[in-house]
Formats: sequence, C-alpha cells, structure tokens
Amino acid sequence: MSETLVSVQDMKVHFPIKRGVFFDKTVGYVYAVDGVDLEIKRGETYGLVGESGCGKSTLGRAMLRLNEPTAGKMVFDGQDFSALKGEDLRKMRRRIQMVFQDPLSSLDPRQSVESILIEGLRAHGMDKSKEETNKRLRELLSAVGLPHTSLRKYPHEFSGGQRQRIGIARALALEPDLIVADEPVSALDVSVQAQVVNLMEELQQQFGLTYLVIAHDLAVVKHISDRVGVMYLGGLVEEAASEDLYEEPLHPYTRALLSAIPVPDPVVEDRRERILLAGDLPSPANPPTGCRFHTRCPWKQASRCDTERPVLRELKPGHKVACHYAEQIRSGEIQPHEVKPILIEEGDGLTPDVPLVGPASVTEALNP
Amino acid sequence: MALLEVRDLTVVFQRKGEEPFRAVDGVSFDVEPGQTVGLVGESGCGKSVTSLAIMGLLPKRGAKITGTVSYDGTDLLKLSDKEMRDRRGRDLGMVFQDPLSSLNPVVPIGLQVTEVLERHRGLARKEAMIEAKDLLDKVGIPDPNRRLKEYPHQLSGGMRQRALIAIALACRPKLLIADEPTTALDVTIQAQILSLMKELVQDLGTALVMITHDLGVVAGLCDEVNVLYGGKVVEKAMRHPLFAEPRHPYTHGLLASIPRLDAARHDKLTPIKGSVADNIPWTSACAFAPRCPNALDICRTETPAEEDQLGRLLRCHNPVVPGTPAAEEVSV
Amino acid sequence: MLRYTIRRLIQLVGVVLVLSLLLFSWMRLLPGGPVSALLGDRSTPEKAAELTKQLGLDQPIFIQYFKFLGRAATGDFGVSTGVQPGDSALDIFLQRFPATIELSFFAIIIAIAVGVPLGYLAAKRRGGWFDNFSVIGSLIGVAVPVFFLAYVLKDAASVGLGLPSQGRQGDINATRVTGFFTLDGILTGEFDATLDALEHLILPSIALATIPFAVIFRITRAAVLDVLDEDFVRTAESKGLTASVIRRRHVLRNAMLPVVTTIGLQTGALLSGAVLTEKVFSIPGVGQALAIGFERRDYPVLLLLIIMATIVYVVVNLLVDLSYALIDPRIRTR
Amino acid sequence: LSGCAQSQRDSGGGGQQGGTLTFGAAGAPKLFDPFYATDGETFRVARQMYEGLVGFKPGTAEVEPALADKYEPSADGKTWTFTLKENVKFHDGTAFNAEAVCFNFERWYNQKGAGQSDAVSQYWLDNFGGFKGTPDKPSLYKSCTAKDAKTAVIELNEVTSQFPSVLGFTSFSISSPEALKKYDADNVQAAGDAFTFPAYANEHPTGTGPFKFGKYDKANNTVELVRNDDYHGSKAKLDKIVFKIIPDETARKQALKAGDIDGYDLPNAADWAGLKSDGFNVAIRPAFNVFYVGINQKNNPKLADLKVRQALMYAINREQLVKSQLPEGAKVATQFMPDTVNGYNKSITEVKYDLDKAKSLLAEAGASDLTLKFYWPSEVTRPYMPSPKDLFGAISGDLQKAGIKIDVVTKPWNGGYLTDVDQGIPDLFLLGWTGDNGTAHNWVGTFFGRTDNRFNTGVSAWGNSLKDDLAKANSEPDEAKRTALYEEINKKIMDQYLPAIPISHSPPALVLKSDIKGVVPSPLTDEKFGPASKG
Amino acid sequence: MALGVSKKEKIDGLADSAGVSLAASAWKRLRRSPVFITGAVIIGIFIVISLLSPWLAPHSPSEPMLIDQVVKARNEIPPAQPGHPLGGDLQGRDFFSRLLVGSQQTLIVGVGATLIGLTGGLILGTLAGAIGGWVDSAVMRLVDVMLSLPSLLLAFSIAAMFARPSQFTVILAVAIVQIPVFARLLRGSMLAQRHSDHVLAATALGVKKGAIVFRHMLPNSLSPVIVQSTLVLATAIIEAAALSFLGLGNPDDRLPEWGQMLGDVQNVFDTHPHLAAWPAVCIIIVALGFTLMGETLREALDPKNRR
Ligand SMILES: Nc1ncnc2c1ncn2[C@@H]1O[C@H](COP(=O)(O)OP(=O)(O)OP(=O)(O)O)[C@@H](O)[C@H]1O
Ligand SMILES: Nc1ncnc2c1ncn2[C@@H]1O[C@H](COP(=O)(O)OP(=O)(O)OP(=O)(O)O)[C@@H](O)[C@H]1O
Ligand SMILES: [Mg+2]
Ligand SMILES: [Mg+2]
Repeated sequence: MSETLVSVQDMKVHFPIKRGVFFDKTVGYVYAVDGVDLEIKRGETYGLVGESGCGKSTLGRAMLRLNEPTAGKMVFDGQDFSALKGEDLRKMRRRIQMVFQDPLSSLDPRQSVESILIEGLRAHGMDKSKEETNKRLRELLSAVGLPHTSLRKYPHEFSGGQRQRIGIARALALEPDLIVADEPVSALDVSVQAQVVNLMEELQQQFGLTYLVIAHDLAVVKHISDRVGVMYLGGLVEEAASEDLYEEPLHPYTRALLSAIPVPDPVVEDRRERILLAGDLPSPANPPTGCRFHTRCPWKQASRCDTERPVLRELKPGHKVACHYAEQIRSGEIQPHEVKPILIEEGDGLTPDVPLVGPASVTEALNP
Repeated sequence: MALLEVRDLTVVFQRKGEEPFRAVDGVSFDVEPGQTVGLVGESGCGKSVTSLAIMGLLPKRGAKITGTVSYDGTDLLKLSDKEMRDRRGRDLGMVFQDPLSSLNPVVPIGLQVTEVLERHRGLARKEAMIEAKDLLDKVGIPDPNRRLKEYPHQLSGGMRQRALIAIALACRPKLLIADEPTTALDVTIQAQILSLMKELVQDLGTALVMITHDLGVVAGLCDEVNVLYGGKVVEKAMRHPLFAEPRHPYTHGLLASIPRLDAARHDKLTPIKGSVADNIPWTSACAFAPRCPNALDICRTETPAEEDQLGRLLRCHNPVVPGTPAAEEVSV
Repeated sequence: MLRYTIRRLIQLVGVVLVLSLLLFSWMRLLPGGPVSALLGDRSTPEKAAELTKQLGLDQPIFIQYFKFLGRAATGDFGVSTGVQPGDSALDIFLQRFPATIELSFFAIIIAIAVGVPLGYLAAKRRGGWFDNFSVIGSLIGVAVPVFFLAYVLKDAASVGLGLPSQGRQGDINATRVTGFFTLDGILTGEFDATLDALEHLILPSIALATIPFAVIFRITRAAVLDVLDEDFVRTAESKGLTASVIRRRHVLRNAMLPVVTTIGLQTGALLSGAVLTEKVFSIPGVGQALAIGFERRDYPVLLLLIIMATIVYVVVNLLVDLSYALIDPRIRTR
Repeated sequence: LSGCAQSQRDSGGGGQQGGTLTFGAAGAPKLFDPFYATDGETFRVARQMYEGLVGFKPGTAEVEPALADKYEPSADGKTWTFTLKENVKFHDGTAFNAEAVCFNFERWYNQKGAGQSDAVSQYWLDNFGGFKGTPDKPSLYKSCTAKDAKTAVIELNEVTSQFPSVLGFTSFSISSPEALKKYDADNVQAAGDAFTFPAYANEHPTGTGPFKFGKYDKANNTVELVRNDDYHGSKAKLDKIVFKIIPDETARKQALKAGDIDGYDLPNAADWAGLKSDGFNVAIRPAFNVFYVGINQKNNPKLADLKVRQALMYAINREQLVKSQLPEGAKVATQFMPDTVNGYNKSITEVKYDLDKAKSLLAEAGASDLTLKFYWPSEVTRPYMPSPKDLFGAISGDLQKAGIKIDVVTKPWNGGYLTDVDQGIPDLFLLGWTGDNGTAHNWVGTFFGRTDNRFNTGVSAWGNSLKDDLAKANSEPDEAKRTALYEEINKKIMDQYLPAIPISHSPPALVLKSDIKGVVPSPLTDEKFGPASKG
Repeated sequence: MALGVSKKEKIDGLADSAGVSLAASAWKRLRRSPVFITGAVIIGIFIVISLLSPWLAPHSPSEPMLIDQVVKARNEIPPAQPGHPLGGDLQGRDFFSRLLVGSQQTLIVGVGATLIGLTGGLILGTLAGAIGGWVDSAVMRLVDVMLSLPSLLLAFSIAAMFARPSQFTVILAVAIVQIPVFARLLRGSMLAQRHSDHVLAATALGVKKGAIVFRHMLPNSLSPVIVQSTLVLATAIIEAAALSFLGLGNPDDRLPEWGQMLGDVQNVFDTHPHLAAWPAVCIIIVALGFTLMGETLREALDPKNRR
C-alpha cells in the first residue's frame, strides 16, 4: 500500500462561455481550475483555502467527477479515476464521498434520514439484510452523535449542525477512503462550527479516513488540516504543513491572507501589521498573464511576473510555493511596494440566454 | 452626555396569529463621539433589529418599539416620520451587509451618491457630482469619474461596499452604524474595508456602531463590546478585558469554540452545546441556560439581572471564574 | 444588443416557417377547405374532384407548401373563402389591422393606467382591506370569460350610460387616411369623428382590458412588494430621502422591469381577447376576421392571420425585451 | 302571404324621392360579375345593377318579361325568339340590342380554363351543361343569332322545362359587351386555392339596372350603388344603396336598432316578434324551400326497407317541430316542393306523428334495434334550417323515443359535413334546398335526377325508374302535361319511395325600417330595391 | 423577477432551523387563510355536486320534455314552473338539470385538459431537464414555437383544425396550450435540481442516473407544477367556454358543459339573459375558486413568504 491515496495531476476545468447569433459558439472560457497538482496521503487531512471564486469547489467536484475535468487526471489508490466510465465509475464512487456546504440543500427534503442513509448502501448492494442494515444505520447515527429516533425524521426537523451530521453520516455509510468536504462548517453558526469540526476529527481517527477539506476560512483549515494548499485564481500558489504555513508563509498572497484574518484577541490585533492587498480578485474568465497574482502583488518585480507563470516548487522540505522570487522575499531582499489597484470588470460572465418569448398564458403571466 | 444613548430598547414583533416575539429585549448602550462600539452575537440575536430601530427603519406595523434612543439629547423614537427623514443620512449614516443588494441596480452610482447630498445639503446636481467624485476618491475607488456613471453590477464587491460607505458618510454624520459590513466579502477585501472604516472614523471623528458576528473584527476595532444573546446584552465590557477574561459563559464559549489562527494545531476546540434554536424565553429564565455548562437550577427559574462587575456589565447567575478552561464538549 | 436583436429576428423567421408549415399541412389534411367552400351545398363528388385537381390540391403537401411559399413571397397568401369570400387574405389583414391595433392600444392603456397605480397602492397597503379587495377583484377579472363580460357591458352600459354598444363599423364620417378611426379624424381636422370613434371604443376596450389589467395589477403588486423588501430601499430610507424620490427612483423604477415584460406578454392576451371582443362588438378588426375564419373554416385567412399574430406577438416581445434592456442597465451592458 | 306582399307593393308606389338605403349584409360580395357569382350576398348586390332577358314577378317565382318584351318558343321547344326592349342603354352608355344579347350568350358558352370551373361558372354548368369544346359535357345551348337589333334567336340542343325561367337568374344577366371586352371579363385565374377575377368583376360591373356601381370601400366594408338616371324603366327613388357588411347577426340587429342600417336579411326567427314590436317591418317571404332528413340507403341495409323509412317519418313529430323550432309561417312539408311550384300535388295527405305506428313498422321490418349514424352540421344556418342544433335535438329526441339509437356526428358545414354527405358516410343527415325558380325540375329533379345522389337512390330498384320519370317530365314541352307528370312523381316519391323525409318549408324574412317602402319580399330572395323609397 | 439578482447566500444556518418544512408551514398558513378556505370550499362543493349530479338532477338533461312550450317564432321558452325551477332551454330541456349535469362535464373538461397538459408537459419537461444537451434544445425549440402563439389563439387554431369537433377535441385544444407551460416550468426546476447539492450528493453516492431523476429531481420539481395545475384548471374551463363561443366547442350538447351552454345562447343573450347568466356565474365562481386556491397555494409555497 503506497502512502499516497490521491494524486491530482495537472487538473484543469474550463467552463465554456457560449455566445452566438444563431448557434452557440464558445467565445471564451472561465478558467476555474487551471493546472493543479496535488497529493493527499492516506489518513491525512488536506486543507484547501482561497478566496471566493478561486476554484476550490470546482477542483473538489472535478476530482469526484461531478464536473468533468477539461484536462488532467486524478489517480486514486493507484487507479486512474479520471479514466473510469459507466458502471466502473459508479462502483468506484463508493470510495470517495462528499460533504457539502449547505447541509439543508444537500439533503433531499422529501427523504427521511433513513432513506437518505440507505440510498447509498442500496446503490452499492450493501443493504444485504434488513437487520444488518438497521444495525449499520444505528452505528452510523451514534458515530455522528445523533439519537436513534432520527431515522424517521426529515431533514427540516433538525438544526443546522445536526443536518451536517446527517450529511457526514451519509458519506460515512459507504465506508469511503476519502471524504471531500466542501466548506463543511461555513454555513454554521460559530458556536456550532466547533461541534462539527470536532466530530470530523474524531471520525477520522475512528475510521482512518482521509480528508480533503475545502474552506475559505483559513483558521478553520489550519485547525483541522495536516497540510494546507492555498489557491489563487484557479491555481495552487503554496502548499505546506499547516503549522509551517502559518509560521512562515512564503507566497506573497499567503502572507497577505494570513495578515488579513482577524484574530479574536485585541492584544494580537493591536500588534499586527497588515499587508493590505490592492484591488480585487481578477475574473477567472480573463486571468492575468504570467503570475496570476502579479496584479495585486506588493512584491511584484518587473517583466518576469507578468509573463512567466511560476510553477509550484519545493522550497523547503514539504513546503511548496509558486513564486519566482520566494527566496528573495523570504530573505527580505525584495521589499514590498505600493500597488495601484486595477479595475476589475464584473459582469460579462455567464448569462443564460433570455428565452424567446415569455410566459404563455394568463396564469403563467400571473406567476412571475 | 454621550452622543447616542440607547436605553431599554425593546422591539416586539407581533404577527397575526402568532406569539409576540421579542427580538430585542431591553438593550442599553452608549456611544461617545469618536468611539467605536461593537454589537456581537450569533445570527438572530437581534443585532440588525437594534440598528434598524435606532435608524427608525423598522416597519411601522407589526413592530412595537419601546425604550429611548436619544441622539444628542433628542429621543429619536419620538420624532415624526418627517423629522426622522431629515436626520437619516445627515446625522445618522448606515452601511449594510450586502453591498450588491443594498445598491439600487438601475440607478448609476453617481446619482445614488448625489441624491443624498442634494437632499441634505441642498446641492445642485452639478456641485453634488463634484463632491461625489471626491467622496469616491476618498473611499479608495479608482477612476471615480468613470465609476460615477456606472451601475452597481459593474463594480466588484469591494468597490460596492466602498461606494456604500461613501454614501453613508457623504453628509459627515456624527454617527455611523455598520451592520456586518464585511460579512459578504472575502478576507483580503474585508481587511481593506475595515482599515478604510477605521481611517475614516478617525479622520472624521465619527462615532461608529459596529455590528458583526465575527469576534475577530471586534477585537481589532471596537472600544467597547456588547455581546448579545437572544435579544439581550449578556456581557458588556471594554475589548481588552472582554477578550482576556470573558465572564459570561456564552462569551467564554464563543471564544473557546473558534479556531484561532495563532493557536497550535490540535488544540481541541470547545464548542457550545446545542444551537440557538434551543433558546428559552428570557421571561423567567436565562435564555442561554439550556446550552450553558455552568447552568444552575436558578438559571432556569429566574431571569438574571444586569450587574455591574468591575467595569463590565454581566447578565449571569453563575459567571465563569477567570482562568478556568472551557467546559468539555457535551455530545448533543 | 444588435447581435441579440439579429438572433431573435432569425429565430422569428424560423418560428414562422415551422409554424406555417405545420398549419399549412394540417389544413390541407382536413376535409372541406377551399373546395367545399367554393362549391357549397351544390357540390357533387365529381365536381369536387375536378376542382381539387384544378386548384392543384391533389399534389403532395410539401410541393403545395413550397408553391404557397413562392406565392407568399409575392404577397399572395390566398383568397378568403369565408370571412370576406374572394378577397385576398393579405388585403383582409391590412384593412383590419388598424382597428385591432387601435382597440388593443386603448385596452392596454386602460390596463396600465388602472393596473399600475392600483398595484402600487395594494402593495403599499399589503394585507389591508384595500389590498385584499383589489386582489380578489383582479382574480374575478381573470375568472370572468371575456366575451361574457363584453355582452354584459354591451347590454348594461349601452342601455344605462347611453354608450354605443357597437364598435365602429367603418362608417366614420371622416376621410380615411391611416385606417385608424381615432387618428383619421385628428389628421383631417374632423374632431367630432375622433370623439365619436373614441366613444365607440370605450366599452370594447374596457372589456378587452380586464385580463391585462388583472395581470398588470398583480405583477405590479408583486414587483412592488419584492422591491419594498429589497435592501436598497432600506438604504434609500437610511439616506433620509423623501418618500416621493424613494417611490419614483427606487421602488417604481425597479418594479417596472417585470411590469414592462408583462405588458409585452399581454399582447398575446390582447390578440386572443380581440377575437372575442371584436366579435361581440362587431368591430371590423383582425380579431373579428379570426373569429369568423374559425367559424367558417376560412383556412387561407386563418393561416395568414395566425402567422401575423405570431409575428406581432414575437416582435412586440422583442421590442419589449429591447426596451427592457434600455431601462435595465444590467442587461444593457451585456 | 301573397296578400302581405301585395300590400307592400301598393305602399311602395307613393314613396319619397331620394335618400340612402343602408342594408346590413352578412358577408362581402365576392365580386360583381353576376355570371361568376354563386352566393346570395353577391347576387343581392348584382341584382340591383343588372337585368336579364326575363325576370320574376315581384313576390313570386313566376317568370315575366324583363329586357325582352316577348319570347316565343318554336313548336319543338328548342328555338326561342326574344323580342327585346328598345332604347335601353348600359351604364357605360352603349346600347343594349340583340348583338349584345348574343355576345353575352357566346361569352358564357365560350368560357375557357378556370372559367369552366364548377366553382366559377356554377350556374351555367348546372343549367346549361358544358361549354364550347367540352364534348364530354354536352351543352343545352346551341347558338344565338341576332336577327335584327331587337330580335335575338336562341337555339337549344334539348327541350327543358327550365327554359326560359333560368334566364331570370341573376347569373344570366346581360352585361355591356364593351365593358366586358374593355375590362377583360373572362380572365379568371386559378391561384393557389382560389380564383382571381378580372377588373370587370371587381371594379367595373356594367349592366342595365336601376342602380350603377358606386364603389366598394374595403376599408369601411361597404358597397355603394348609385341611381342610374338613364334607366329605361321607372327610375329608382333612392339616391344610393349602401350595403354595409356586418357579419355578426346580433350585430346586425343592434345596428338596425341603433339606426345604423335600414334593414338586413334573414333575421333570426326568434327575433321576429321583438323586431315587430319595436316597430320594424319584418317582411316574411313565401317559404320557397324544403328542409328534409336525408336518408342514405347505402351503408345500412335496413334503410333500404321502405317500412323503416316510413317508420322514421311516423316517428318524427313534424308538427311539433314546426311549431316550436321554426319561424312564423313555417309549414309541415308533405312533399319535396312548396305549393307554389307547378307540379305540387295537393292530394298528398300529411303523415301525422304516430309513435306506435313507427314502432310497429320497425318491428315488422325487424329493425327494432336500429342504430343510425345521424349527421348534423355545425357553424351554419340556412333559411330552411335556422338552427340546425335545435332541429337536430328535436328530431333525434323523437327518433330515440321510437327506440332508435343515434350515433351523433357533427361536422362544420364547410369543414367536412358536406363532403361526408356527398360521400355517403352518414345514415341520416339534415339538409334542404332553396329553389332557384318555379320549375319542379329545380326541386325533385335536382334531388333525385341521378341515382348516385346524396340518398343513393340507385341502391333500390325504383331509383332508376324515378330518374327516368324525372327526365321524361323535364323534356315534356307541354306545360299542362308536364305538371301532371310531376304531380304523379311527387305522389310516388311520398308513397312508394320515400328516399328522404321532407320536414318543413320555413319562410325566411327580411327586416326593414318601417319608413322603407316598396321592397317586395320574394320567395327567390329576388328583392329589387329599384322601386324602394325611404321616408 | 425574471433576472435573478442573486443575493449572496446568508452565512447562517439559522434561517432554516425553525424546524418546520416548507410544506408543513405552508399548510399551517393556508389553514388560516380565509381566501384559501373560500377557494377550497367552492371547489369542494363543485366537485361534490358534479360527482353526484346524475343523481341530483331531477330530469334528464337531454330530453326535450318541455318542447311544447318552446315557440321559436315568438321567442318563447319554457318559464320557471313547478318541477322546473329554472324553466327550460331553447330545446325545451330542463335548464336546472342541465346546469347540474353541466358541472360534471365542466369538471371533466377542466380536469381532462389539465391532466393531458400536465402529462405532456411532464414528459417534455422531464426529457429536457433530465437529459439535457440536444434533447433539451430540441424540446425547448418546440416549446418556443408553441409559445410564439398567443395561448388562446393557439387553442382556437388547434380546435379549428379538428375535422370533427367533440368534447375531446376541446379538451385537447386547451390541453396542448398548457403543455409548453408545464414543460418549461418543470424543465426550469429540473435544471435547478440538476445542479443542486442533493443531486450531486446522490451522484457521488453512486446512485444510478434514472433513480436520481425519478427519486430526487422529479419529486422535488413537482410542487410548482401542482400549483400551476390548480390555476390551469381555472383557465381550462374559461378557455373551453371561449372555444364554444367561437363555435369551436363540442357540438354535441346532450350532456352539456357550462362553457358550451354559455356559448350556445349568445344569440339570445339580450332576450333570455338568464340562459347565459347561470352558466356564466357558475363558471366565474368555479374559476375563481380554483384561482383562489392556486394563488394562495403558490404564495404559501413561495419560500420568500416563509418567515
Ligand atoms: N458550472 C459552471 N459553469 C461556469 N462557470 C462556473 C461553473 N461553476 C463554477 N464556475 C465558475 O468557476 C469559478 C470557480 O468557482 P468555484 O465554485 O470553484 O469557486 P470557489 O473557490 O468554490 O468559491 P466559493 O468560495 O465562493 O465557493 C467561479 O468564477 C465560478 O463562477
Ligand atoms: N420584520 C420582522 N418581523 C418579525 N420578526 C423579525 C423581523 N425582523 C427580524 N425578525 C426576527 O428578529 C430576530 C432578530 O433578527 P436580526 O435580524 O436582528 O438578527 P441578527 O442578529 O442581525 O442576525 P444576522 O446575523 O442573521 O443578521 C430574528 O429571530 C428575526 O427572525
Ligand atoms: Mg465553493
Ligand atoms: Mg443582521
């Protein structure tokens, strides 16, 4: 058994932007994920952070083949998961499960907890006998800390935290190797977040799970993960063990990100020096050339940053960074300078076509 | 005298066929000129309702407001609709949570800025435009002349929030209420906006009421912090003592349950058990009692009174003794 | 914008072709049709067969269709067999179109003039008796069959109010210039003719306006309710703006967006309703021609009028969408 | 009835001069050339502008001289000599004479291409047969010779009872040869699914009648005729007639009440009383039609049994039907023609409603569980059939009482009904006939003159003999003998054949404002507005 | 609003933690809504009457028992009399019985048209929404063509194109018009479902595609369709009446339908208004009942109104 469970190689997901007079032509792409390599070791938790729209969820979904990747592959436990088709793919899905951000919308409101949990078992022929299944359901519920009486209830009868537990139980039911959790706690109240975070950690120990946790909250990711990858505009800019990353962020973006996160401690806050980034995240439909971050980078150097896209390279053992000048920045050779914010055009993204004509009848017109 | 004195502010929502609902329950706080006061608490604890009550923006029907909100000595709650209109935007500014939906999508940014200038400063459109340009410049919007003509959807999230701030500050109000101004934004943008607000408030000497659920934001910004739970202030203190020694079990629990960036990995988090849905009404108990690790019997039978304890206000029968670690997690 | 317009126009051509092919072939498959219309009750099987051959109705349908398209390209859409037997279908359409436009125009004006303010007030007083009353009223408006209402209006109002119970038959005492009864009088300075024409339009346009009114009212109400809940209205309030600026600039300007779309869609209801209203008030418009065409199975006229109705409907909606884009910057900049 | 007509004619004499009569028409005239006309709305307009060699006496179906002062048949009945009126001018000022008459006959006979179509020259085809150069379709017409300016001789190939009364049909009105030539009158084209007509038919109708063509205002849906001041007879009193097209019957009624029009045709029988009490003149025409329940013997062999057909007749309560559903003045029909037609047999007794008899006849025929496919037409009203649905309701109700099961089929008149009836698909159907002229041949001859008719009389042996009898009667030149032959045929039809069940003759009406005088209701709907006056 | 101005999702889990499902809370609100109750009561009574009408009707609706009192020539029809509370119609049939029986036929037309429209729409909408790709495009182009014609005009045209009009053709004409409406509605919510998290979750679980469509997507897309059906019932009845008015209705009036009764008497509207008024009022009340129910249902199920 090799140490690596998942290996993502040069994964790309480009969503076409369609336009046309009569037939839809592809006039461009949203480069949601644009060349990501990463490896997740068995039993570890890999955290993925980045700003909204940088492609975290898309990467997660592409790995699960919920979106078809444009290029690249994912090797899972030595098998090329990206090449699987039909029934093979479906069977393999058992081993990779997902937990979603919005616990309510990820649960079918019309299914009871029982049928939510059984559905996966049935799809993989794991509900052999009634008793066994019942036993399994009870185990699952106690594993995620829900009372047994929950089985007959429906998702709306639970609180947010409890729903997320149901979602986790659903993923657990299939005894997966990998769980991809896309913002598992960001929809939860702060006081409840910790419950779910703790639960996930316990379950990992109990069942030897491997996690890929996606979140925009670096504090949460850092807390839960062994290794953290930082994404910016479709690419991975830095990857390191979580402590390492906080101790010594190497990429300018990571530095700025870390300095921006407020800490609930006035003493720390008063001392902190912020690196304020100018401007906004560029549109993934029109990413900057060269280093994606160069438009906002306070350490940006002439020419190279605009033209050459830096690759992820190992600077320290286990610490990778995608910056041409990481060493110089680390050593203080290059000092930050002021950056003029660049205007970011919003809008011209994805517009569903306006239908030919609108509602047909009075009643439809009455229902806007 | 404080600039804003909120005393016993209570908002009761009465809907047909439903129990009356006390969204805000006897909240009192003061804001001095130039001071920043934070209101924190989880979703639904009454932060927004408080701010809307101060601004007189709650619906006339269905919401019963009692208490006093005195601004510069006048009770805002007693003002007529017309008088309140004259004050809003001039004396009191407000910034809302969602910058996209808070801007009118079919009116150019410029007009949305100038209309408030025209209204309160009596400027003509032309003069107002010049002033608006300066304002946008001040809040850090590049190329303001062009932006004035654009519509909200053409701006990015951060720019929109800057525009909203420009609108709120256009008439140099003495009091600015910011209701979660950064919640919808990414961290790097959030940092920009927070530092902008800090700067502006300092420059203009504006008093700021900062509403947020993010304790981190409060820690860096506010002078005084009010922690709300179920519509009541459960703990009120200056920020240093509050974060150093949270006394109310709720404050304490909150701080213990948030992962900290500067904490070591695998420091176990200590969540608060249950969820806000487990609230019980304040009428004859402590609303937090069902979730409270320190709960005593009295907590379920008697509403705790607000007590002044060493410069902080506390509403608890059994406060946390400083220095105790957070209680162990109890399974739900 | 231009690209969008062209795209829609091309789509329109496609729709018209498909629709005309469908209608044409279906009509040809039906019994009766031109032969039985021409021969009437004196027809015999031989006569019918001979005439069928003479008219080329025995050829395969697609050949007939292409011939039809060829003739249509020269403006010949066939000859009426029932509405105005012997007249060219195109003439019938052209003669009658102004009357229908006029009627629909007044109807939609009434619907807008009453529906929008009422909708705004109802939304403002949500849940109050005025709101409930007008909502139920609008629902009744939808539930009443148009033609029944037309009859009632015609009988009741013409007796009670002395209003003319008929549409203008065409004997307006003014020189015809445009074909629009109301306009011609103004153009030629014969204002009493215009007044007379207007008087004749009152009842029919009220009858025709009910459904668009109900829809516009409800959409306005819903849109205003939606907008009143929007954050930007709260922002506007927080700026201390006057109530009238908030109403005009912030509430109505946004609420009008769905209303404008709806007005476009009401062309459909108007065209359908005109069939019924014009029949009841015997207004010599396209609607009446359609009604008679349906009754007498005048296929050439039906084919043309239905296609024209489609074109009008789609074009009006296109115009509405374009004007929508003019008032909604979110679309304009696309 | 005739008394009523009489009084009208009298009152017509003293009317005022001038004014405009506005008449509500149900439809637009297709064209104005009467030769190509086939429908009543067109004829109504053409009739005011044209005259034929002969005409019909106002208020009757009797032939009287018109443009011809006199006419004489030869002994064998095949050569007819017409002596023409003199000093008659067409509207274009050209002279009416024998040349013009022969020009018209030759024009009719020489139709080419689309002009030969059934849908175009229907009246010619029905009454004169084929054209020049159609050997498979022989023509009744042989030649026309202008002996001198006032004498035209017309030769026929055969003898028919119809001649010369057919010449009274508006279709065979005499047009100005000059105008015909100038406006390319014969240039009819089949275009797509219809025909297009030349300028003569559309804009330049030129006859000799008391009114001239004014204009057809398509925008306003009106046709305007103006007085012909050079009319050879007594000149029209009205300045103008305006035909205003109001397709909706209720709308016509209201237009009349509102004073927008002075009269309209075919008011709904249910409105007669109301209109009268409102002071309008409801002019009831003599009933010159027959309404019958057609029986098709082809599909159901039971129907070939006379007893079954008689049972049907006994089962229908015709008296009740006439009373409840038909307008004032309607009568139960004893045979297939009204009593004003020569050949009507007075001795045929009316069969009374007798349910028991019907049942027993059915039982005798072994047809007690008869199921019949009964057709009725939707979307139509005819003078003989004012409300097909209600009539059908009553008749089918009666038949059901006699134990006959009905399979109801409805099709639009022009959307399958006539086609199906022609193709013999129904067992029973509602139909009728409005006479064109007073000859018996126009009635029974039309119905049963062939064996592959709508009743499929050829199925029974008597079908052929009936056909032969009819042909014989038609070619009998002697009027008295001919009448006797027809009377006999009528008797046989009713007693021995019963190919269909005659139900009723119902009078159509015409409503006019009371100040309109001089319009004589005609059984042939041949009302002339020439003598009419207003006020 | 047509152009979804997407509000950023609120970052809180509490808005929905009230612990009540949409349906349950909707029902709670509906039970208290006088408008809904009015609608429901109307419809309840209507359905009961129409189901029982063959037994409730004192006479046969098709027997011209009062024919001897009909005199068309004098425009006389049987007046109200003992045993015939509303008198007779133009053919001497008992008007009251016809009205009662009419309720049944009206129900048949309404329900028939709605069901056919619904089925057609469900098939098209499911195909388009579940399969996507060119199937979706093809179906939607078809829907576009149908929607390019004003609805009632489409119904008129379809009805005029049947060689032999009957109750069925009326139902079909009205139903076909509704197909694109249902199809679009269903496709819209199916598409939304397709990208929803719980469908993704099911896919990730390895549930088969068919099962996802029929167990998750379809059931969750139905509620707008059901609401629409209620409203369509009302329109169907009114549109059927309009067809009759134009002479495109069912010509066989032995078993009457209200719209047909109304359409048939247009010529005597001024002299015997009650012949038109009774069926018209019935139609208005029933259509109003369905509309009240549909509108309140729609409002109740609208998540916006949930608080
Ligand atoms: N189905 C899709 N079609 C087209 N573009 C898409 C699609 N899904 C996502 N995108 C675009 O891809 C980019 C990355 O989206 P993604 O959801 O992966 O971001 P994210 O990092 O998860 O952000 P968030 O923190 O907001 O969840 C965004 O710009 C988004 O608009
Ligand atoms: N107009 C209203 N009618 C009835 N109840 C209301 C109304 N507005 C707010 N509430 C209720 O009052 C309570 C407090 O709401 P408020 O918006 O102040 O919460 P908050 O603390 O601002 O939460 P969040 O973090 O979600 O903004 C909530 O339970 C809410 O449901
Ligand atoms: Mg995401
Ligand atoms: Mg809030």
